[in-house]
Amino acid sequence: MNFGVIRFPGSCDETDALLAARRVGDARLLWHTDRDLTGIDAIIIPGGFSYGDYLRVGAIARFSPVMAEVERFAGHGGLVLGICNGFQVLCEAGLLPGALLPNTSLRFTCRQVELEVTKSRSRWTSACEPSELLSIPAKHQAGRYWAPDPVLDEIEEGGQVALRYVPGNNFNGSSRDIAGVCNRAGNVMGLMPHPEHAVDELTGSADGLKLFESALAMALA
Amino acid sequence: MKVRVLIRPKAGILDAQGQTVERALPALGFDDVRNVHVGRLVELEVDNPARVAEMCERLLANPLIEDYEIVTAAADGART
Amino acid sequence: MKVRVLIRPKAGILDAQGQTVERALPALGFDDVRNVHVGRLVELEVDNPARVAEMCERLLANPLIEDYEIVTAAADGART
Amino acid sequence: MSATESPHRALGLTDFEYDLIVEKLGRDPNGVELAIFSLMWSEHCGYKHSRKLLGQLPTEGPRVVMGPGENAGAVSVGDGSLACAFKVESHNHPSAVEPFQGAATGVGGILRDIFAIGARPIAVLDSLRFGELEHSARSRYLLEHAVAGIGHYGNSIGVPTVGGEIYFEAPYEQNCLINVLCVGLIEQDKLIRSAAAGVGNVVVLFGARTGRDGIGGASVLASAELGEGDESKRPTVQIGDPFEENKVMHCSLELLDKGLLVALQDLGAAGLTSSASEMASKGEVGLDIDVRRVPLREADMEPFEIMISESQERMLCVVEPQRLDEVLAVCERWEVHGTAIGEVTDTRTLRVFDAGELVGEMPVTALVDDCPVYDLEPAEPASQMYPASDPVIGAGLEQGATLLAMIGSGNLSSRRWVYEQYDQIVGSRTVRRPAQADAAVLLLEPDAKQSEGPRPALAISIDGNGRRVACDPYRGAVEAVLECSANLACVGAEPLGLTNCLNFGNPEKPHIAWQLSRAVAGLADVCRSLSVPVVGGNVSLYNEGGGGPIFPTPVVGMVGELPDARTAGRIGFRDEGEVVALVAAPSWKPSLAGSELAKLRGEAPAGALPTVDVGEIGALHTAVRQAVRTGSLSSAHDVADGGLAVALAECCLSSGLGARLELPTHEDPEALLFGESPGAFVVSGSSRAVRDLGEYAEILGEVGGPNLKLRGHGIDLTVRVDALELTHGEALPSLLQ
Ligand SMILES: Nc1ncnc2c1ncn2[C@@H]1O[C@H](COP(=O)(O)OP(=O)(O)O)[C@@H](O)[C@H]1O
Ligand SMILES: [Mg+2]
Repeated sequence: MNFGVIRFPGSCDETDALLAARRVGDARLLWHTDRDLTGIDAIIIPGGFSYGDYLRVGAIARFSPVMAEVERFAGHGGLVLGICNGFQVLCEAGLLPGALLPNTSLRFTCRQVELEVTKSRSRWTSACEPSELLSIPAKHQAGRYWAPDPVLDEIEEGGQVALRYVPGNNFNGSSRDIAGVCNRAGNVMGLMPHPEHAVDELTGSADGLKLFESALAMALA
Repeated sequence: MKVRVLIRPKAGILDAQGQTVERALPALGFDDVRNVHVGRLVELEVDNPARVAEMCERLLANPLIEDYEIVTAAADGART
Repeated sequence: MKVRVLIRPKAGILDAQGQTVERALPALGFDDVRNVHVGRLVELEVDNPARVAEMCERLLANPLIEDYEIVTAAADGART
Repeated sequence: MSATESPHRALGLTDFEYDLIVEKLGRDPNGVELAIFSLMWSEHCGYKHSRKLLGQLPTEGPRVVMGPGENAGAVSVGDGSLACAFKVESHNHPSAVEPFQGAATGVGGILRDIFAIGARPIAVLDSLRFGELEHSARSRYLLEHAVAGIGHYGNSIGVPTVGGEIYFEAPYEQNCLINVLCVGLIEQDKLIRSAAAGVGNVVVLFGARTGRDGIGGASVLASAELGEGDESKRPTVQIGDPFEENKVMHCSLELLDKGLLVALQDLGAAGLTSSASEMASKGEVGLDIDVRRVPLREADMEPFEIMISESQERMLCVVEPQRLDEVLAVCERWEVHGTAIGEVTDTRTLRVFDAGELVGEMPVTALVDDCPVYDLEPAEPASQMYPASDPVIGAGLEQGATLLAMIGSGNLSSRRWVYEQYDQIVGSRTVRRPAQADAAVLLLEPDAKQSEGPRPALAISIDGNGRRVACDPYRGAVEAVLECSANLACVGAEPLGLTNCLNFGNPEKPHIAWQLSRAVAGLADVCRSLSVPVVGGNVSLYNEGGGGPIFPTPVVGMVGELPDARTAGRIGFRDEGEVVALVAAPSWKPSLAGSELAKLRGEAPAGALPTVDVGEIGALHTAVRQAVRTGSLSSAHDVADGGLAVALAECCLSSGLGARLELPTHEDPEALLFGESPGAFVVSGSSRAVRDLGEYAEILGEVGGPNLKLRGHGIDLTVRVDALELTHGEALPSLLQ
């Protein structure tokens, strides 16, 4: 299977995402001006500070040419994963519900967090057991997931909450401990923690591989 | 024409920045301050100010979480 | 009394945010926009607005690199 | 400018230096030239008071690929095809004025030094000094903002901050220290130098636009028309834009990768002036620069302002004319300004033009080589230079309570509040994060697909305890190097090279000159004995506030390598029941002079530091390193600040496990517990693994239980590990409340 990892000016974790994806398949970088997604089975929008995170996280990147293609791709059921800044971009683009606000501490925080996999529609966690715990690092300054209460009710009931912080791990103040959400179809998912930084025990944990393996299973299915 | 856009967190959303400022002020001896909110100020020059609202909707603000207000230079308030 | 503080990078000081926004707008079809600056907006309620300047100097703004302007609600401009 | 002061004095040049400039030029310099000379002949660029001393440092060794002189030094690593570039630099004075931007631009500056030689930055470490948090709101402010600034820049550019150190001491109250070390990797055959070459080649400036950043003092040269009211037009604070730097870095690396550049140089202190002069000097050529071609942030800048502006995120390169279009296309792809601003000449002069009109012409040798170099006039001070601090620990306090008080003090408390604000993992190389081991450990090859065989790695440590250098500049500097070497041994790494930043007061004062020359002598001697070459560094002098000079603070950064990161050591104990041993050099003689405990008891930094046998300690480091590499030890940690009791407590803290230990008999139990001296480690593992360390190792007891329990002659200390955790963990956040 072929992953495409988008690089915007200001992306930081694109190479890490590329290496992680290559653990399960082929992967190549896509440039923010690319309009050709031919041959790509899954798209990763990586972490970082696209356009410096200036104005508002993810706000400027969502208008880049490649994002128009990503919207089309997602609309046809293509697999899209937004990690950290990528999650912010997907929310700004309206592909995922909600928004990401500054951490309540207002500080950038880098910490290994425990996540619980929720039973959801997300294709990106399909290889995980329900209630499985994952240890994955998170690092961000604006990761407080927020949506109006009715929307939160709706996504909870609709199986769109894919990951939650285990109690004590929600350092950013996210509503209802939500760490990752998917769209109604389950093909588009965003999360604040970084699964691409958890693919090797040597660097801390290999739990994040599960997400990439889920994508592989979906692509093969 | 010079235009200012004032963007602030929507009511009901925890404004962590505003709260932090509100908590910090009494320590400096300013104890009569309430309802602090921190938002963004965007200033720009534009030929056709009628389009600024559209800029706000599409880029400058995120309507889910932010309110905005457009102030044109002419109508600008007094300065202290 | 409601007070607004508008804080922006001092003239001559690099405004990376403003530059980035200015570069992003034409791609959305807003090509007549110039001199974009991004700053902060602080809104607060205070009994004694005379002390707001001191708050700005000490906490709200960084006088080394930012200018601030205090707008009291009464004198506030018209809204479009 | 006051009426009585001539412009050259206002710019920091002495009359003697001014006369020398007139002699070199054969005429009076004009304003542009004076501005340029004043910067090139400043302490920062000219190393007027340190150049002679630095000559003592050993700079050669089989692994040195690039020694001091280039933007960063480099040593060969791995199978020999790769080089590791690294350098530490200070940003003390800007940070004292504006800590967030000062620290941020400090990170930006050192990153540019690394990619200026073509290396991809892979890690940042920072060494910080502030006044005492308890007493000083200013120190709390500086700490919070400096840490935020470092995080802001490093996090946003995508380079992990993997380690560092912080000390709080009163002499840094007015003059904080912000030193940042960056490490990069490059294939050796791709290293690029900064020497301009090829008459007729084009000089290209790329990156951010130029504004009035950092012009400050030189504004005395502004034309008279600029009246008083225009002061605001002279901003002096440099603002960092990590987003721009991210693009500039990728752009530089792509230009190099495509082989499009003849030479590359970053713009740092003194901006275009020093970059152009250095490039011309190294290449033994001349350069013509037209300032009107420089993209400006403000239209009305004068030629001298453009030449000396310290606007961040800019690079200068030399390009063959036929490659210019390709170079500019790469710049455009990365959305950075790229502009041809001049060319290489055979004149050996730096000529500055303003839209074609010649506005300055100076021989390059005069700018770079003829800067006068001064002899120091060192004199050992007759009396104690630094006052005692306020006592916070009473001498009669029971041992367990003393340990808790120490571990909750500014210098020994947990740095978690700090390092959690840094991205420690981007790049997928970080095998040991802060607080897990004594040195950061980074994979040479991050591709986890290769997880079958050994995973070669780099280890990096940064250290420098100014209080001990204040007690004895020679031995204190020796200790800084030994501490780094010990830290590397703890993860199993062998030192390859060293970088340092010499933070001192005013060298024109005899006692500061004495501190500086003794410290450099110490560095030189210990590096020679350990065969660790110095491949780069930085000097920051005149660090004095109203309260006098800072502690003399040589900050040492050391890079080592280990064959397999899978066996990299950790600080924390691993399993209950394993044995704990003290591994010490026969000459290890811990004493309280200049120690943390002495400071906390309100003693002035004075007294004799232990003499050390560097050869013996070097052998000890080798033994520990080898033992760690076999993977048979469960933990290894050096005994450093706070002494043996604190080191043992740190092993507990890092694991949550207690230990029951019987300490050897010592004539002074307190010195054994809390005394400091290089030459000791605490390790744990199977009794077999520990016994393999031979004569150095003395088994103290075993891991287990909820307490750290120490017994022995005159020793009776029991502290709950959870109490240690609470005190250690909460100290810094609560000092900042
Ligand atoms: N300024 C800093 N930046 C990043 N990490 C830091 C900083 N200061 C301390 N640390 C990390 O915190 C941990 C504990 O610091 P410290 O107690 O100073 O260690 P040591 O005693 O080995 O010098 C180390 O892993 C160190 O790298
Ligand atoms: Mg150490």
